Amino acid sequence: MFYRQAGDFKTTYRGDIQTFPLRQDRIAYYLMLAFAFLVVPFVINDYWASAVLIPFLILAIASLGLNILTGYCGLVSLGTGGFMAVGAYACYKLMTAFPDLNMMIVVLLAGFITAAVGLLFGIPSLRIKGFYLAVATLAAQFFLVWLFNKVPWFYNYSASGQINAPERTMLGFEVTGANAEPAVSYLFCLTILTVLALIARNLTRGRIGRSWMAIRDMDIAAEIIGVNPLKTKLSAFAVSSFYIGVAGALFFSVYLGAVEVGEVFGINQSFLILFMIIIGGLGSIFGSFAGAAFMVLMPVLLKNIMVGGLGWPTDIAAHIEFMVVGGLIVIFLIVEPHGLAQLWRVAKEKLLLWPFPH
Amino acid sequence: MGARAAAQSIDQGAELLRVDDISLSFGGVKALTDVSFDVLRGEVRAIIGPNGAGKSSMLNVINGFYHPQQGEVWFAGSQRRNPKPHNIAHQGIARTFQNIALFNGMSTLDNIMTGRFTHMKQNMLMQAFWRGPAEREEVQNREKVEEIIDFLEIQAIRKTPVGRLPYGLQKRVELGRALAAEPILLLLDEPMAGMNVEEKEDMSRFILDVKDEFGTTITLIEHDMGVVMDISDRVVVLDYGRKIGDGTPDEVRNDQAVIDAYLGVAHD
Amino acid sequence: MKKLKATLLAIAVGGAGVLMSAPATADLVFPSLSYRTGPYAVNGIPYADGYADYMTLVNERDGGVGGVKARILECETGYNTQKGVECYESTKGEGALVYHPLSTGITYQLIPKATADGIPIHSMGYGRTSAANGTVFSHIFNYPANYWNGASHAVNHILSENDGDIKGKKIALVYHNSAYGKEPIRTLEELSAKHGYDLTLIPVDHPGQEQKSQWLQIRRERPDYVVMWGWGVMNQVAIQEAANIRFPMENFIGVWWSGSENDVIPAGAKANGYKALTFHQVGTEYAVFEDLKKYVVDAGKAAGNGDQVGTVLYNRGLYAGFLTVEAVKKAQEIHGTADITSEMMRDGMEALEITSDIMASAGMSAFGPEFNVSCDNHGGPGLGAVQQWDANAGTWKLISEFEPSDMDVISALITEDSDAFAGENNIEARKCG
Amino acid sequence: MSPQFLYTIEVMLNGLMAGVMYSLVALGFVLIFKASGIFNYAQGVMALFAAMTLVGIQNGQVPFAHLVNAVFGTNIHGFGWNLPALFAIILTLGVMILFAILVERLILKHLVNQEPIILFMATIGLAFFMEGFGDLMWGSDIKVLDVGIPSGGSLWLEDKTIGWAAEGSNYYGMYIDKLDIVATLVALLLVITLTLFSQYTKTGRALRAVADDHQAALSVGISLRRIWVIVWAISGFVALVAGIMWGAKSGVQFSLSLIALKALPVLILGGFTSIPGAIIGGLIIGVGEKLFEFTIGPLIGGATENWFAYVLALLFLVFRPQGLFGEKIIERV
Repeated sequence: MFYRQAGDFKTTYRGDIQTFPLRQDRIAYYLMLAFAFLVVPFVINDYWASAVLIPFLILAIASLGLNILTGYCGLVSLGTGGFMAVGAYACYKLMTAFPDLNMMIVVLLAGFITAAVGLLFGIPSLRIKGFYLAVATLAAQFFLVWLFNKVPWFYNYSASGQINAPERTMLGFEVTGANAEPAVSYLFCLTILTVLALIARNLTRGRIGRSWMAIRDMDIAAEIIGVNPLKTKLSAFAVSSFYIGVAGALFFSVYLGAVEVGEVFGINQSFLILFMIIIGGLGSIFGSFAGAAFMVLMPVLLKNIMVGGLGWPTDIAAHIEFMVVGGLIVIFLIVEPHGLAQLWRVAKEKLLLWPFPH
Repeated sequence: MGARAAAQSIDQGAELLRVDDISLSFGGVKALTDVSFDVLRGEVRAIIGPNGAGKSSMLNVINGFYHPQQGEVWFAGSQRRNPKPHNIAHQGIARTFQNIALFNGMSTLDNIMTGRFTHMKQNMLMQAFWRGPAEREEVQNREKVEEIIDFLEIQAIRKTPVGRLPYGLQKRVELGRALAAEPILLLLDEPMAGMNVEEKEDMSRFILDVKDEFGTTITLIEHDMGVVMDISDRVVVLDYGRKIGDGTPDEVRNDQAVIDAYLGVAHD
Repeated sequence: MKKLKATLLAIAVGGAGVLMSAPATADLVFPSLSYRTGPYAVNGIPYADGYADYMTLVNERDGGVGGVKARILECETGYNTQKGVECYESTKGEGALVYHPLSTGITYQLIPKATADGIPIHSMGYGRTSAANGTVFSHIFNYPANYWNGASHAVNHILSENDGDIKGKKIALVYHNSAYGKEPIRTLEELSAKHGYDLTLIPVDHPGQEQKSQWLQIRRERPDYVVMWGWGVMNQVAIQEAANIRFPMENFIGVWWSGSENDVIPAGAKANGYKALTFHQVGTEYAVFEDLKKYVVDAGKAAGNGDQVGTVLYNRGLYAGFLTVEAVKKAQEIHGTADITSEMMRDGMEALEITSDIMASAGMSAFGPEFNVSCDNHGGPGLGAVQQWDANAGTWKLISEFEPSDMDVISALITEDSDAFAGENNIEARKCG
Repeated sequence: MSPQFLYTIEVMLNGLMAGVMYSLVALGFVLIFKASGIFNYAQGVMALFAAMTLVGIQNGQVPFAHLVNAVFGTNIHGFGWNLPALFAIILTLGVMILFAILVERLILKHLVNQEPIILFMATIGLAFFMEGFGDLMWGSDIKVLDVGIPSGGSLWLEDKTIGWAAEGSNYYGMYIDKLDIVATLVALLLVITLTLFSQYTKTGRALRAVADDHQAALSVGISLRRIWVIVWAISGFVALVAGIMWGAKSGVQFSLSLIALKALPVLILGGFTSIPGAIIGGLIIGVGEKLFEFTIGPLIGGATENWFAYVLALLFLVFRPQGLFGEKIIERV
């Protein structure tokens, strides 16, 4: 009744292809953007910024990246953790080699380096498909982690092999290191995420996005209409790795501050990001956000309820947390196999018709 | 000069495509043996023959899925050397499939927009910015696609995911996707298989309209003899991978070899 | 855009969570970043139980420390660094006095954060070794012993068994291929130059369930001694494999994280004689255990299942609790207030003195070495001992006194590494004394 | 014979044995994938759960003791019995069958005809659930698994081979772990049983029919749901065997679930659908990674086994995308 399509006619194709064709959606979008940029930084406390929102923003970038590869181009990858590690180590090397470099540039360069590595590991995708490819990307995962652990140059020959993010600034504000204001770090990540999300949206709605989806849906037919499979798959690998590399760089420098590669960027990280996009919705920008939010917030929420609220022992709470998250994944799949994004779409369609269902 | 431009400059009625002595086999099984024929610009050329005669294999050779062990393919006056299917698309050859090969995850509109792939040039950077050239290109191509949607009378299903469409409409969307490429040569693999009479009539009308309105050269495989004889200018007949007849529908209909090998055998 | 819808949702949902957490009261707050789940739960449980039980004991028996009750804030990390950050951020606001991060990875992350927040960290027998340099790491403590001490203890033990001459002996280091496992390498290399033994490095990748290649290599090269820096399932498999190739167990020495009951029990009788380093006593022959039984276990207030009392890692948690409480007492004494802050706690830790009298009065006579902490030395003297497994009795036994390590070698390494850290992070070394 | 040569043989033999251990895990994957096209991520957790259940039953642990104690303030721990191994194994099998039925009822039934990725995801959810459930049920402490499998190096073999090397070359004889020999025999027995089962029983034939062609099998009246229960139960049994073998080595603890990672390269190498593939893939991976670690490993810093298996499998795939014995992927136009 309040959410209406009526009277919102499109007179140009330009109007029809915009991201939010409905005016109400558009207004809501701008309001939220304003809220995130102008209100949230001034009201959140350290806990919310450092422990919940920053990881959410960064993992949303990573899941956007993986969604481009897996959701849009149909190539299942389990090497996300390894590629995030590439971003993190590239970031570390750049930070220590060029201490005066603007942090934004460092992060973007780390992304490009990861994109190059991603291209390399994307080559076998031309021949290997489906789960075989998924398992094959594990080769990248394990090899990269091993490499960063083994070659001392990557961690500047430090005694233990850990890498630590030194303090770096952006426009005079510290964004990394212990003295960075969480709100500033939050804004830094939010800015990057917003820009990258817009770019992801732009790439996926145009020629390149359609060529990715064509390869995903039916590679033979895609070829027949002129899509070069190798170039298309590699471009998906490169773009996806760029996002994941940026996420890795931020994960290390802004969020954690110190990283041990095997622990932080291990296979668990790869699976976590994959869970995010599947739960959120494959081939959906919104799904990437929803999935990241679900996987970051759900455990925190459950923990707060069970330990903070009900006062249960932490181990029982942790076990039940596993069971609930696992159970929810299954239930979601049964209710809506196409993820939270589809659930959201259906809800909106219903709302459009409400209260007159026919 | 690219192959597409070369093909474009060929006169109506002149030779657009020629296959010479094509032989193709899969691990000892011969699919095609010494097949030769030509396709003239602007005509509807049909390939007929019983099941397993090698018709689809012939189309696959033309658009580069299979590379024949022997023989030459000439397109727009130059010989092709084992190109990839996506190169062929850029030369101006489009096709549809016997079993529908649509992009099931996308809407009708997106499927047909994807068909415009060879006509869109903006690079990734421009796409990422969107505003400006990329958006302009998108809108221009959208206009073309809307023309095709109007032409095929599928306005109502524009935003429907193709997976949900009935069979007949899916066939039509697939034709739309092929047309969106503005092909010079259009290959249709059994465009009317599985359709009822009404749908077949619609499809025949579309094929003839394509030929007349866009001047597209069409090569099609079809089982329904009536349709083939009605809409095609010339017919090639294959049997067991060999060419056994070639000519106008009337010539073929009266060719004794064709009658023996084919018309007397299958009626589907 | 859509993200923000999610964010909004997050805030709404999370708001509910925050409302539910308990309000802060005037307590001594000790967060316990435990891991009772995940691949290392086996080791995390006894440690967390020991730490919590000691605090419960202090509350029940003594009415708290200086009249103020201790409160344990347990937060489950699952040995996962991300959850570690979440735990730190969610507990630091409650007046946390000191963190035991219980994982080298989490320690590394918390070092800059906690320093900036003015909360001390006590990484007891793990974490960043060079944090022993108090002039650079003002808020980080790793007394009574660190990994480099441990490496030296192992070599010293080997020296003592060979009358001080190990020239030409072969020592193999089997290590978890991670930051933790790589810690002793530098020290062992320096010591090898000094004592003339051959060092072979044998990494084992996480998790370490398959170690055939490594032990075949050891069997072939027949090192005189094997030193192990293992963790989790790697320990159990290594000890099993060592027994299988009939490597003499008494020449097999693990670090203190490779020396719990969990590590030796799966190998059964074959593990008899296996040695491990330690910096505290084993067993339950101490007065404190009677109190624990009376005030905690029998009162039904034990943490976890209450079935871990007296195991090696339980004792370590207990010892950590003891050292923490003593530091609180010191801080209360220095600042003349019972209700201390984290900065006061830091002062207390820096001035900590553990004497035999203090240990005796806590019912833990000679449970650990005597030592002092100072402004420039946050690592203590680095005393350690060797314990040995008796498979028949099913108990560990100390076979040496708490002995010093080769501080000449180690001090130089600590200075070098902490200076590098200070340089990378623009830290001005404090002046002490 | 030079010791170097003997060492190489020894490494290869041990690699073969390690490979068998990988195959044991991979078998469970293959069975489920073959019959239902599901890539069962939970296979590793199933092995852990089975082993935990076995030990729990054998030692008379009370399930959910910790939870019950925490909620009701009781202090119960064990029934105080000690069951014979065989009896406990049979009871555990019963639990795994129950588990299979529940999986079918609660999950698979509702996900019929979904895409493989969805089913894969469901098994991930299942794995999460079981991780929490298993720990809650049996506790997360380390458990000693003792069903009487011998372990330790074979002295007999050492004595026999010690003389093979040249005099004075410091050779100690060849080393093979008895546990590995048992594992090999068990694996052999398992494969033979599975083969006989699928060849000569009605259910087995139905299984094969389903694997070949779902639709056709359905049309001749084979109940897919029953097949799923059976195949998950068999996989549960295989998981139990794998859990016993690996658990005997390292004790039963959470890390046992990570053995799944060792099985994945075996799967790609052998093909997802082939039982002989799982065995031979395991052997190749076992020998390959051990030889690589033995020869190249020392040059590049060691600990190469984790990634080498995957890189080997990857290289292999580039030349044969469907794995060693996998069904050929036919692309039709």
